[in-house]
Amino acid sequence: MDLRFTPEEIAFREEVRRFFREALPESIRRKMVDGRHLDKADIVAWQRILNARGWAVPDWPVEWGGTGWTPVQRYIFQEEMQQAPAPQPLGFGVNMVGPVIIAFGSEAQKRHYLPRIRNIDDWWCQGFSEPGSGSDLASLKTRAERVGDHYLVNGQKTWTTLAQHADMIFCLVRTNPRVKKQEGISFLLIDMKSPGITVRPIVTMDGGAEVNEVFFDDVEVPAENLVGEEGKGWDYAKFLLGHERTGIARVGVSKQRIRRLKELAALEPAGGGRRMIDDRRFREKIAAIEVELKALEMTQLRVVSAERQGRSKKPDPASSILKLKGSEIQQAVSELLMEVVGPYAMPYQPDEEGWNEPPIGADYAGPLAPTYFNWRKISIYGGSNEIQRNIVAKAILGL
Amino acid sequence: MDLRFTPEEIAFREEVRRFFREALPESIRRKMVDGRHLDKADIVAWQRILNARGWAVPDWPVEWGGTGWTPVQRYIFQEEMQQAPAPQPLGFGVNMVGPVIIAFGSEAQKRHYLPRIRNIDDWWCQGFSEPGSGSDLASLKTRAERVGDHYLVNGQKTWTTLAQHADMIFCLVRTNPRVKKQEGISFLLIDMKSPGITVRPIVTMDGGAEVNEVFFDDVEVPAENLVGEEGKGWDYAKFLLGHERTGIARVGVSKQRIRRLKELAALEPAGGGRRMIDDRRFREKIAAIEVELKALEMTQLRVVSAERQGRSKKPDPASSILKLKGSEIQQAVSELLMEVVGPYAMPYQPDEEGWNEPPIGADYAGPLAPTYFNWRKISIYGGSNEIQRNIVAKAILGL
Amino acid sequence: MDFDLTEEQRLLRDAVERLVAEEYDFDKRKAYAQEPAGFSPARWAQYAELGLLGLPFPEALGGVGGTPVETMLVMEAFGRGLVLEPYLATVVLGGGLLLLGGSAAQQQEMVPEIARGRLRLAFAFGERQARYDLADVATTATAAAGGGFVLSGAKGVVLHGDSADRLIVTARTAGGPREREGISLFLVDAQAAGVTVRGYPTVDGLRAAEIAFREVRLGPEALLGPRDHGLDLAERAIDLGIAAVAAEAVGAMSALHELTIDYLKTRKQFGVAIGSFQALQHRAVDMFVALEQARSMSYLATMMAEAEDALQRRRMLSAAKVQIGRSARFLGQQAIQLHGGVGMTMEYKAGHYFKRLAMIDTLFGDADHHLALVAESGGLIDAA
Amino acid sequence: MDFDLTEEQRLLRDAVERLVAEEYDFDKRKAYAQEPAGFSPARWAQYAELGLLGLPFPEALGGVGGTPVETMLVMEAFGRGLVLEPYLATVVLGGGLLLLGGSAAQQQEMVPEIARGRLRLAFAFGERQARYDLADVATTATAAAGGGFVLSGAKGVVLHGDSADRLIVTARTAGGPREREGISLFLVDAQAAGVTVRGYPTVDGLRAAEIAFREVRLGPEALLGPRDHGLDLAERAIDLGIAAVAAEAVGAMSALHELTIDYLKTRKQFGVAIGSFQALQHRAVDMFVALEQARSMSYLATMMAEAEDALQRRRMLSAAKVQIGRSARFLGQQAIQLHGGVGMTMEYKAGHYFKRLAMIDTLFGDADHHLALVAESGGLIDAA
Repeated sequence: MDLRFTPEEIAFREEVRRFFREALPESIRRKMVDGRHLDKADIVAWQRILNARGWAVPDWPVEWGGTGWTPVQRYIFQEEMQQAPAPQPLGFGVNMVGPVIIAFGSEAQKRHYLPRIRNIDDWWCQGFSEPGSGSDLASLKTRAERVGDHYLVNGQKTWTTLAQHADMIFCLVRTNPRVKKQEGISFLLIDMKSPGITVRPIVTMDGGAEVNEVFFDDVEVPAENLVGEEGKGWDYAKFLLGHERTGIARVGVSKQRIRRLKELAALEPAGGGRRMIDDRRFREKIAAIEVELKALEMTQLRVVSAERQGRSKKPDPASSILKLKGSEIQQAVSELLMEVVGPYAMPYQPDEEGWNEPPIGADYAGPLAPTYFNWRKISIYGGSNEIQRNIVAKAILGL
Repeated sequence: MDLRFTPEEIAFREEVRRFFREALPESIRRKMVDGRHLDKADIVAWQRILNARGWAVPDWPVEWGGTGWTPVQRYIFQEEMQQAPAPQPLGFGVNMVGPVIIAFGSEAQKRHYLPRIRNIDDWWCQGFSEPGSGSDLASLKTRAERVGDHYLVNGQKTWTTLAQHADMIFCLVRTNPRVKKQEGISFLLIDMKSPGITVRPIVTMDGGAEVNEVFFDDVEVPAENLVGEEGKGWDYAKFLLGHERTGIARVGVSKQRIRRLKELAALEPAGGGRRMIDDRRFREKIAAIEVELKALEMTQLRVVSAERQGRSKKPDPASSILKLKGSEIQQAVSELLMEVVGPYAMPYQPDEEGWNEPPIGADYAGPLAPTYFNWRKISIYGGSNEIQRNIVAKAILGL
Repeated sequence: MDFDLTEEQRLLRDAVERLVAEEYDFDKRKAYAQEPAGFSPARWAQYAELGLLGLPFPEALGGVGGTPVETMLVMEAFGRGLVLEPYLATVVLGGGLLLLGGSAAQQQEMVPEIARGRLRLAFAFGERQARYDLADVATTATAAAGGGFVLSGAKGVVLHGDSADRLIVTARTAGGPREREGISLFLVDAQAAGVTVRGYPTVDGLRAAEIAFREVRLGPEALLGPRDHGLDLAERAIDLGIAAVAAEAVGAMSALHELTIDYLKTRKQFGVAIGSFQALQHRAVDMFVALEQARSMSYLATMMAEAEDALQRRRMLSAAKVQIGRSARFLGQQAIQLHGGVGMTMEYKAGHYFKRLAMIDTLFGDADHHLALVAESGGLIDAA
Repeated sequence: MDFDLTEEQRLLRDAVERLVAEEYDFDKRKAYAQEPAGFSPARWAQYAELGLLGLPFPEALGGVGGTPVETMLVMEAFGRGLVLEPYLATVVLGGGLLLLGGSAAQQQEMVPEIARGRLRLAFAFGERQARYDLADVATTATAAAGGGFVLSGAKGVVLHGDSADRLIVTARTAGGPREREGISLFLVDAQAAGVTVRGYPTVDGLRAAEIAFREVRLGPEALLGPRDHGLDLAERAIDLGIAAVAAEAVGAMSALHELTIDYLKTRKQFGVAIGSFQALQHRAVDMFVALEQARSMSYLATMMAEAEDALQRRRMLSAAKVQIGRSARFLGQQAIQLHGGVGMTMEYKAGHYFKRLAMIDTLFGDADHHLALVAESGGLIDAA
């Protein structure tokens, strides 16, 4: 048992850190620090910088562009990327549909899609949730009927993140309504430019428009866009949902946000000539979160280490703990980031291109309350915290 | 809407307060303040003082010794008694079996038992819980078989508080095993000196012995000791459990314990020449509880007021809220009372007659940790907080 | 002791609730927010007709002589409707300051105008460096040659400051920068030379403003209340404001809780209503307890809002603000969580309640701020 | 980075777990507690035989050259067994102080005796007025004519102070009453003239003592570590102690959680196992998360226990103590709640875990104390 990084791991961290320092465009870094909206061009630009360095898809097999890193290296890479802070690569391609295509796709699919995902030539989005199926995903209703050499798709998806930018969507569709609900589902890749697709933005309470409804009205999808076998879509979805593990805790993100919080607390007046950082209660509130975060980081390293030992090939229910605690911590930090500016959390300052009014209060105040509102989603999406508790109760505690 | 007490109510409070100041023996008051064990003689003595004053059973009908007070007066009386602090009258007689006998008992039972309860000539205990039936009370197994002019009782009760002092026990027993479980239950009054009864103490983790197991081995109980009708015991039990309402929050007890906490915080060293009351964090922890307690007090007054308006004759599910929040607050205060003495929570100092070693640390430290341990029971007994939540979810929220 | 409403109070409550139900559904509210002032002048006129704008004022001043209980009933209903109009700024704070500290002339000039819906006020007490400290006043009013004052400084996050006809401004007339003594209140015309108002929407859809005063000349009659000793007056008005937003928060929480219970009963997953899951039931109960505790403290705040004993009044109002803040945060967060994705959307009312509740916490000082005040004042229960 | 145990460590862990399983069931523990010293001398001798008492010491001093990882493994198993013997007092604190600060002569005299089970130590650092402040030392050691010192004062809640052969005592040799500088450590024979030991059981069934020193004469060789600069040494030993009790707490929590899960699976109410109720399932999950967070911090504490960078070491150990305290309180309280009445009884093990966990929170400073230390040190993450 030796919880220190090896010299090789430390050297690797230095290399990664240096790369992020040098390669991350300052305009993107600034937006990340300020918690402002990134546009499509930012995310594409950064993904291509990573791809040029060969670091776009570290987790993939080497033959498809992966790096062959150890779990610890991957952990270091992710942690440093979050702390840079750099945008996460678009997960729908890199972490979701990519691994599914690698595991279950045809050779043609692999050759066509994988390089395009690496370089974000295709922007992917995810078509799983439907209005009637949230936690109960398998009850989905969008149907795909095989007609000759194509499928005819009808139905509706929702909560589709960044669909407004998307070139492709991977969907769970019902190809057989006559069997058990999990068994009639297939996994389809659909071109977003197909006739019959309509995207309607869902504005969230913070004023952002990052999620959408996607409607399918007699959309024709070539049969070759089926991944793997018809009726096996549910298995592929489970594979996909279990694929991402340790990143889910977003420890690096929380570290970076706490740094930011302390920076702001040193600036923000507390009344009476004092600063927020001088307030013992506020300092202790931060410290209490730091303690939980340090514990979570260690918990995450334990999962990474177990993975390195190859002891855990299938989805580790420990990732549910990372999700539970990770979301609580991120939300708690977002609360303090709103609290730190006191009354100046109230002014609404649009986070839009072209908005160039002088800031109200401090220039950093604008995104803080909206981010607090927006981050309530963290305990809802990707399997709500209630679902995570159900998983742990069953899979770990045997209840 | 006028939330102030009327001049008459204020005068009543003064009268009650004066009585408690003058009539409560100092030795008993001191034990209450210190959180030490009261012996049987203390409780009997105090009950008889109340009875002599005519205040032993305020809630009873006037013909049986009740005071005819308004709900507000009863609230004031209880609050002042808790804050004196004086012992609560033995609830098993006054608040439990007494009201059941008044409502459902025979004239002979009323004439015999009620005056004896008022004057605590009989010490009553409660035979409801059994080893296999905790939250699921109706599954009880102790059976009573009618044989001629008596019942033959066999079985076991548990968690029987202060059974070691008891002259009488009121029991739920199964008289008919062939009907629905709630319908085969009867309500029996049993003399604790009957042959075949064995009482075995259960020592609790704090070292106290206030609860017991009671075993019944072919105990003969005269048929006239049946209350009301055979098979109606479950209804009487529900009546009994819903009878006590506002007292359940124990607001007066928490007020008195917070006073004590502040007194100790002003005495206890915090290191560096300071006292615990100088510690901002500790003061704010107390203040946070005071806020919750003030809110609970107002909530309780709302229930009392509704009762006064006669709007709520049957058990009010609001009493579940009083129980939930009241237990949380009492337990939180007991935590701070343990924390305030820091390392001096550790020494075990027996709370026994005849123990006259000098105290370790301060003389008040001994009972603090044991009380914290013991008070975990408050969210368990009388319907656990989980059961209370079930009740509110169903009865108030309609879930 | 009596929690019952009088017949008149019941009628008032029913009338306001009906008004909110009829005129303040979700779509109408959205439309009102798009109007130039950020609220509905038509509704404002209706409030005047109904007597709501004169509620707390004596009949001699064109009011109806209500107590804080009447204000509570209105604010609770307004909380349910997420009402946008500047009732708090104009009637509760502005009107309250005039009643508590205004001269007879000031009262006679302005109070009837408020009641008629023809005068709107805003209370400009906050400053950038002050956070929630009312005594941290850097704005100055220096005595001008020939009487009157010259006002200079800046006020921030002034609730409905952009639609007010007149501003009531705290300024330092004596003393060091953060002393309790030396603060005075002034009535300032929003159109006066040297006054710059920058209005903006707040994240909960209401309006506020940053206001700068550059050597604004004020006559001697602009002084509101005692010279140099105005902080007590400001605090009394803030306490009225706390009682009012406590009731508003209870209204919002109560509506949000009902919305959540309805959702639990109707939303189906795995073939059953999600309200059948015990973990969610218990959460809903804990939310209900938080709501009832908040409601109790709203009553207490109402009862204490005009208490003469300043120490008692301040600590009870602070206690109420703590409870409101804590309950609102817990209930609001859980309501969003239990709704899942739909609770996150702009199209659904839950998120708007959530945002308003979050902003109520920052109004007049957040829960931590008021907890510190309670603790500093010795708490609510005296030591043995 | 590697969380795996070496083969030797695995063997050690298995051996200690087996010992605890075989020799430390509930009834045996009760019997040990009744022995005169409040623990079992037979078990102590067995620990010596197994090499546990020499675990952290170098082989040259009769030890086995273990690291904090080995201590962690032992303490975690001891936590599961609620072991009563003075391992923490003698081996971790006493032995730690000798290794960190003792002269070669002191080490050679005492360390092998500890390892053989023939010498027991206790660390007397606490005083009544100090609460958790290690620098608040009123006990004095004044230089005696002709060399040596005269020790006067009183120490409180000295863990296993009543069964120790020698005491290690912090005393002031210079400086004001609460200064960091001016503190020295002394080895004092428990039988020396002027030493009065009042032993007593603690509420968790272990033992401690109040110890008074009335003009106790000490030779110059009684000084342990540097004169006047002993506080760093005391803190390093306390940090070893924190790492040890963190592991002990994890062992106790882990056993208590298992006990609770078993209870949920077997206890039936309303015709089903209560573990089928979702609200209780989710509670059990939250307890599990608390346990795993605590386990992670126990690992961190172990890794940092001997770190040279005092600032880093202290704040990480404080952070670990905060997490352990918070997790233990939550998990302990919920375990009792989920057990219902049976959890309250002396006859059932859950309550004993609960009490031990509560007392571990007060050992070496409670969670609030250490949270303040973390915050004062600037927290765990540097500002941007």
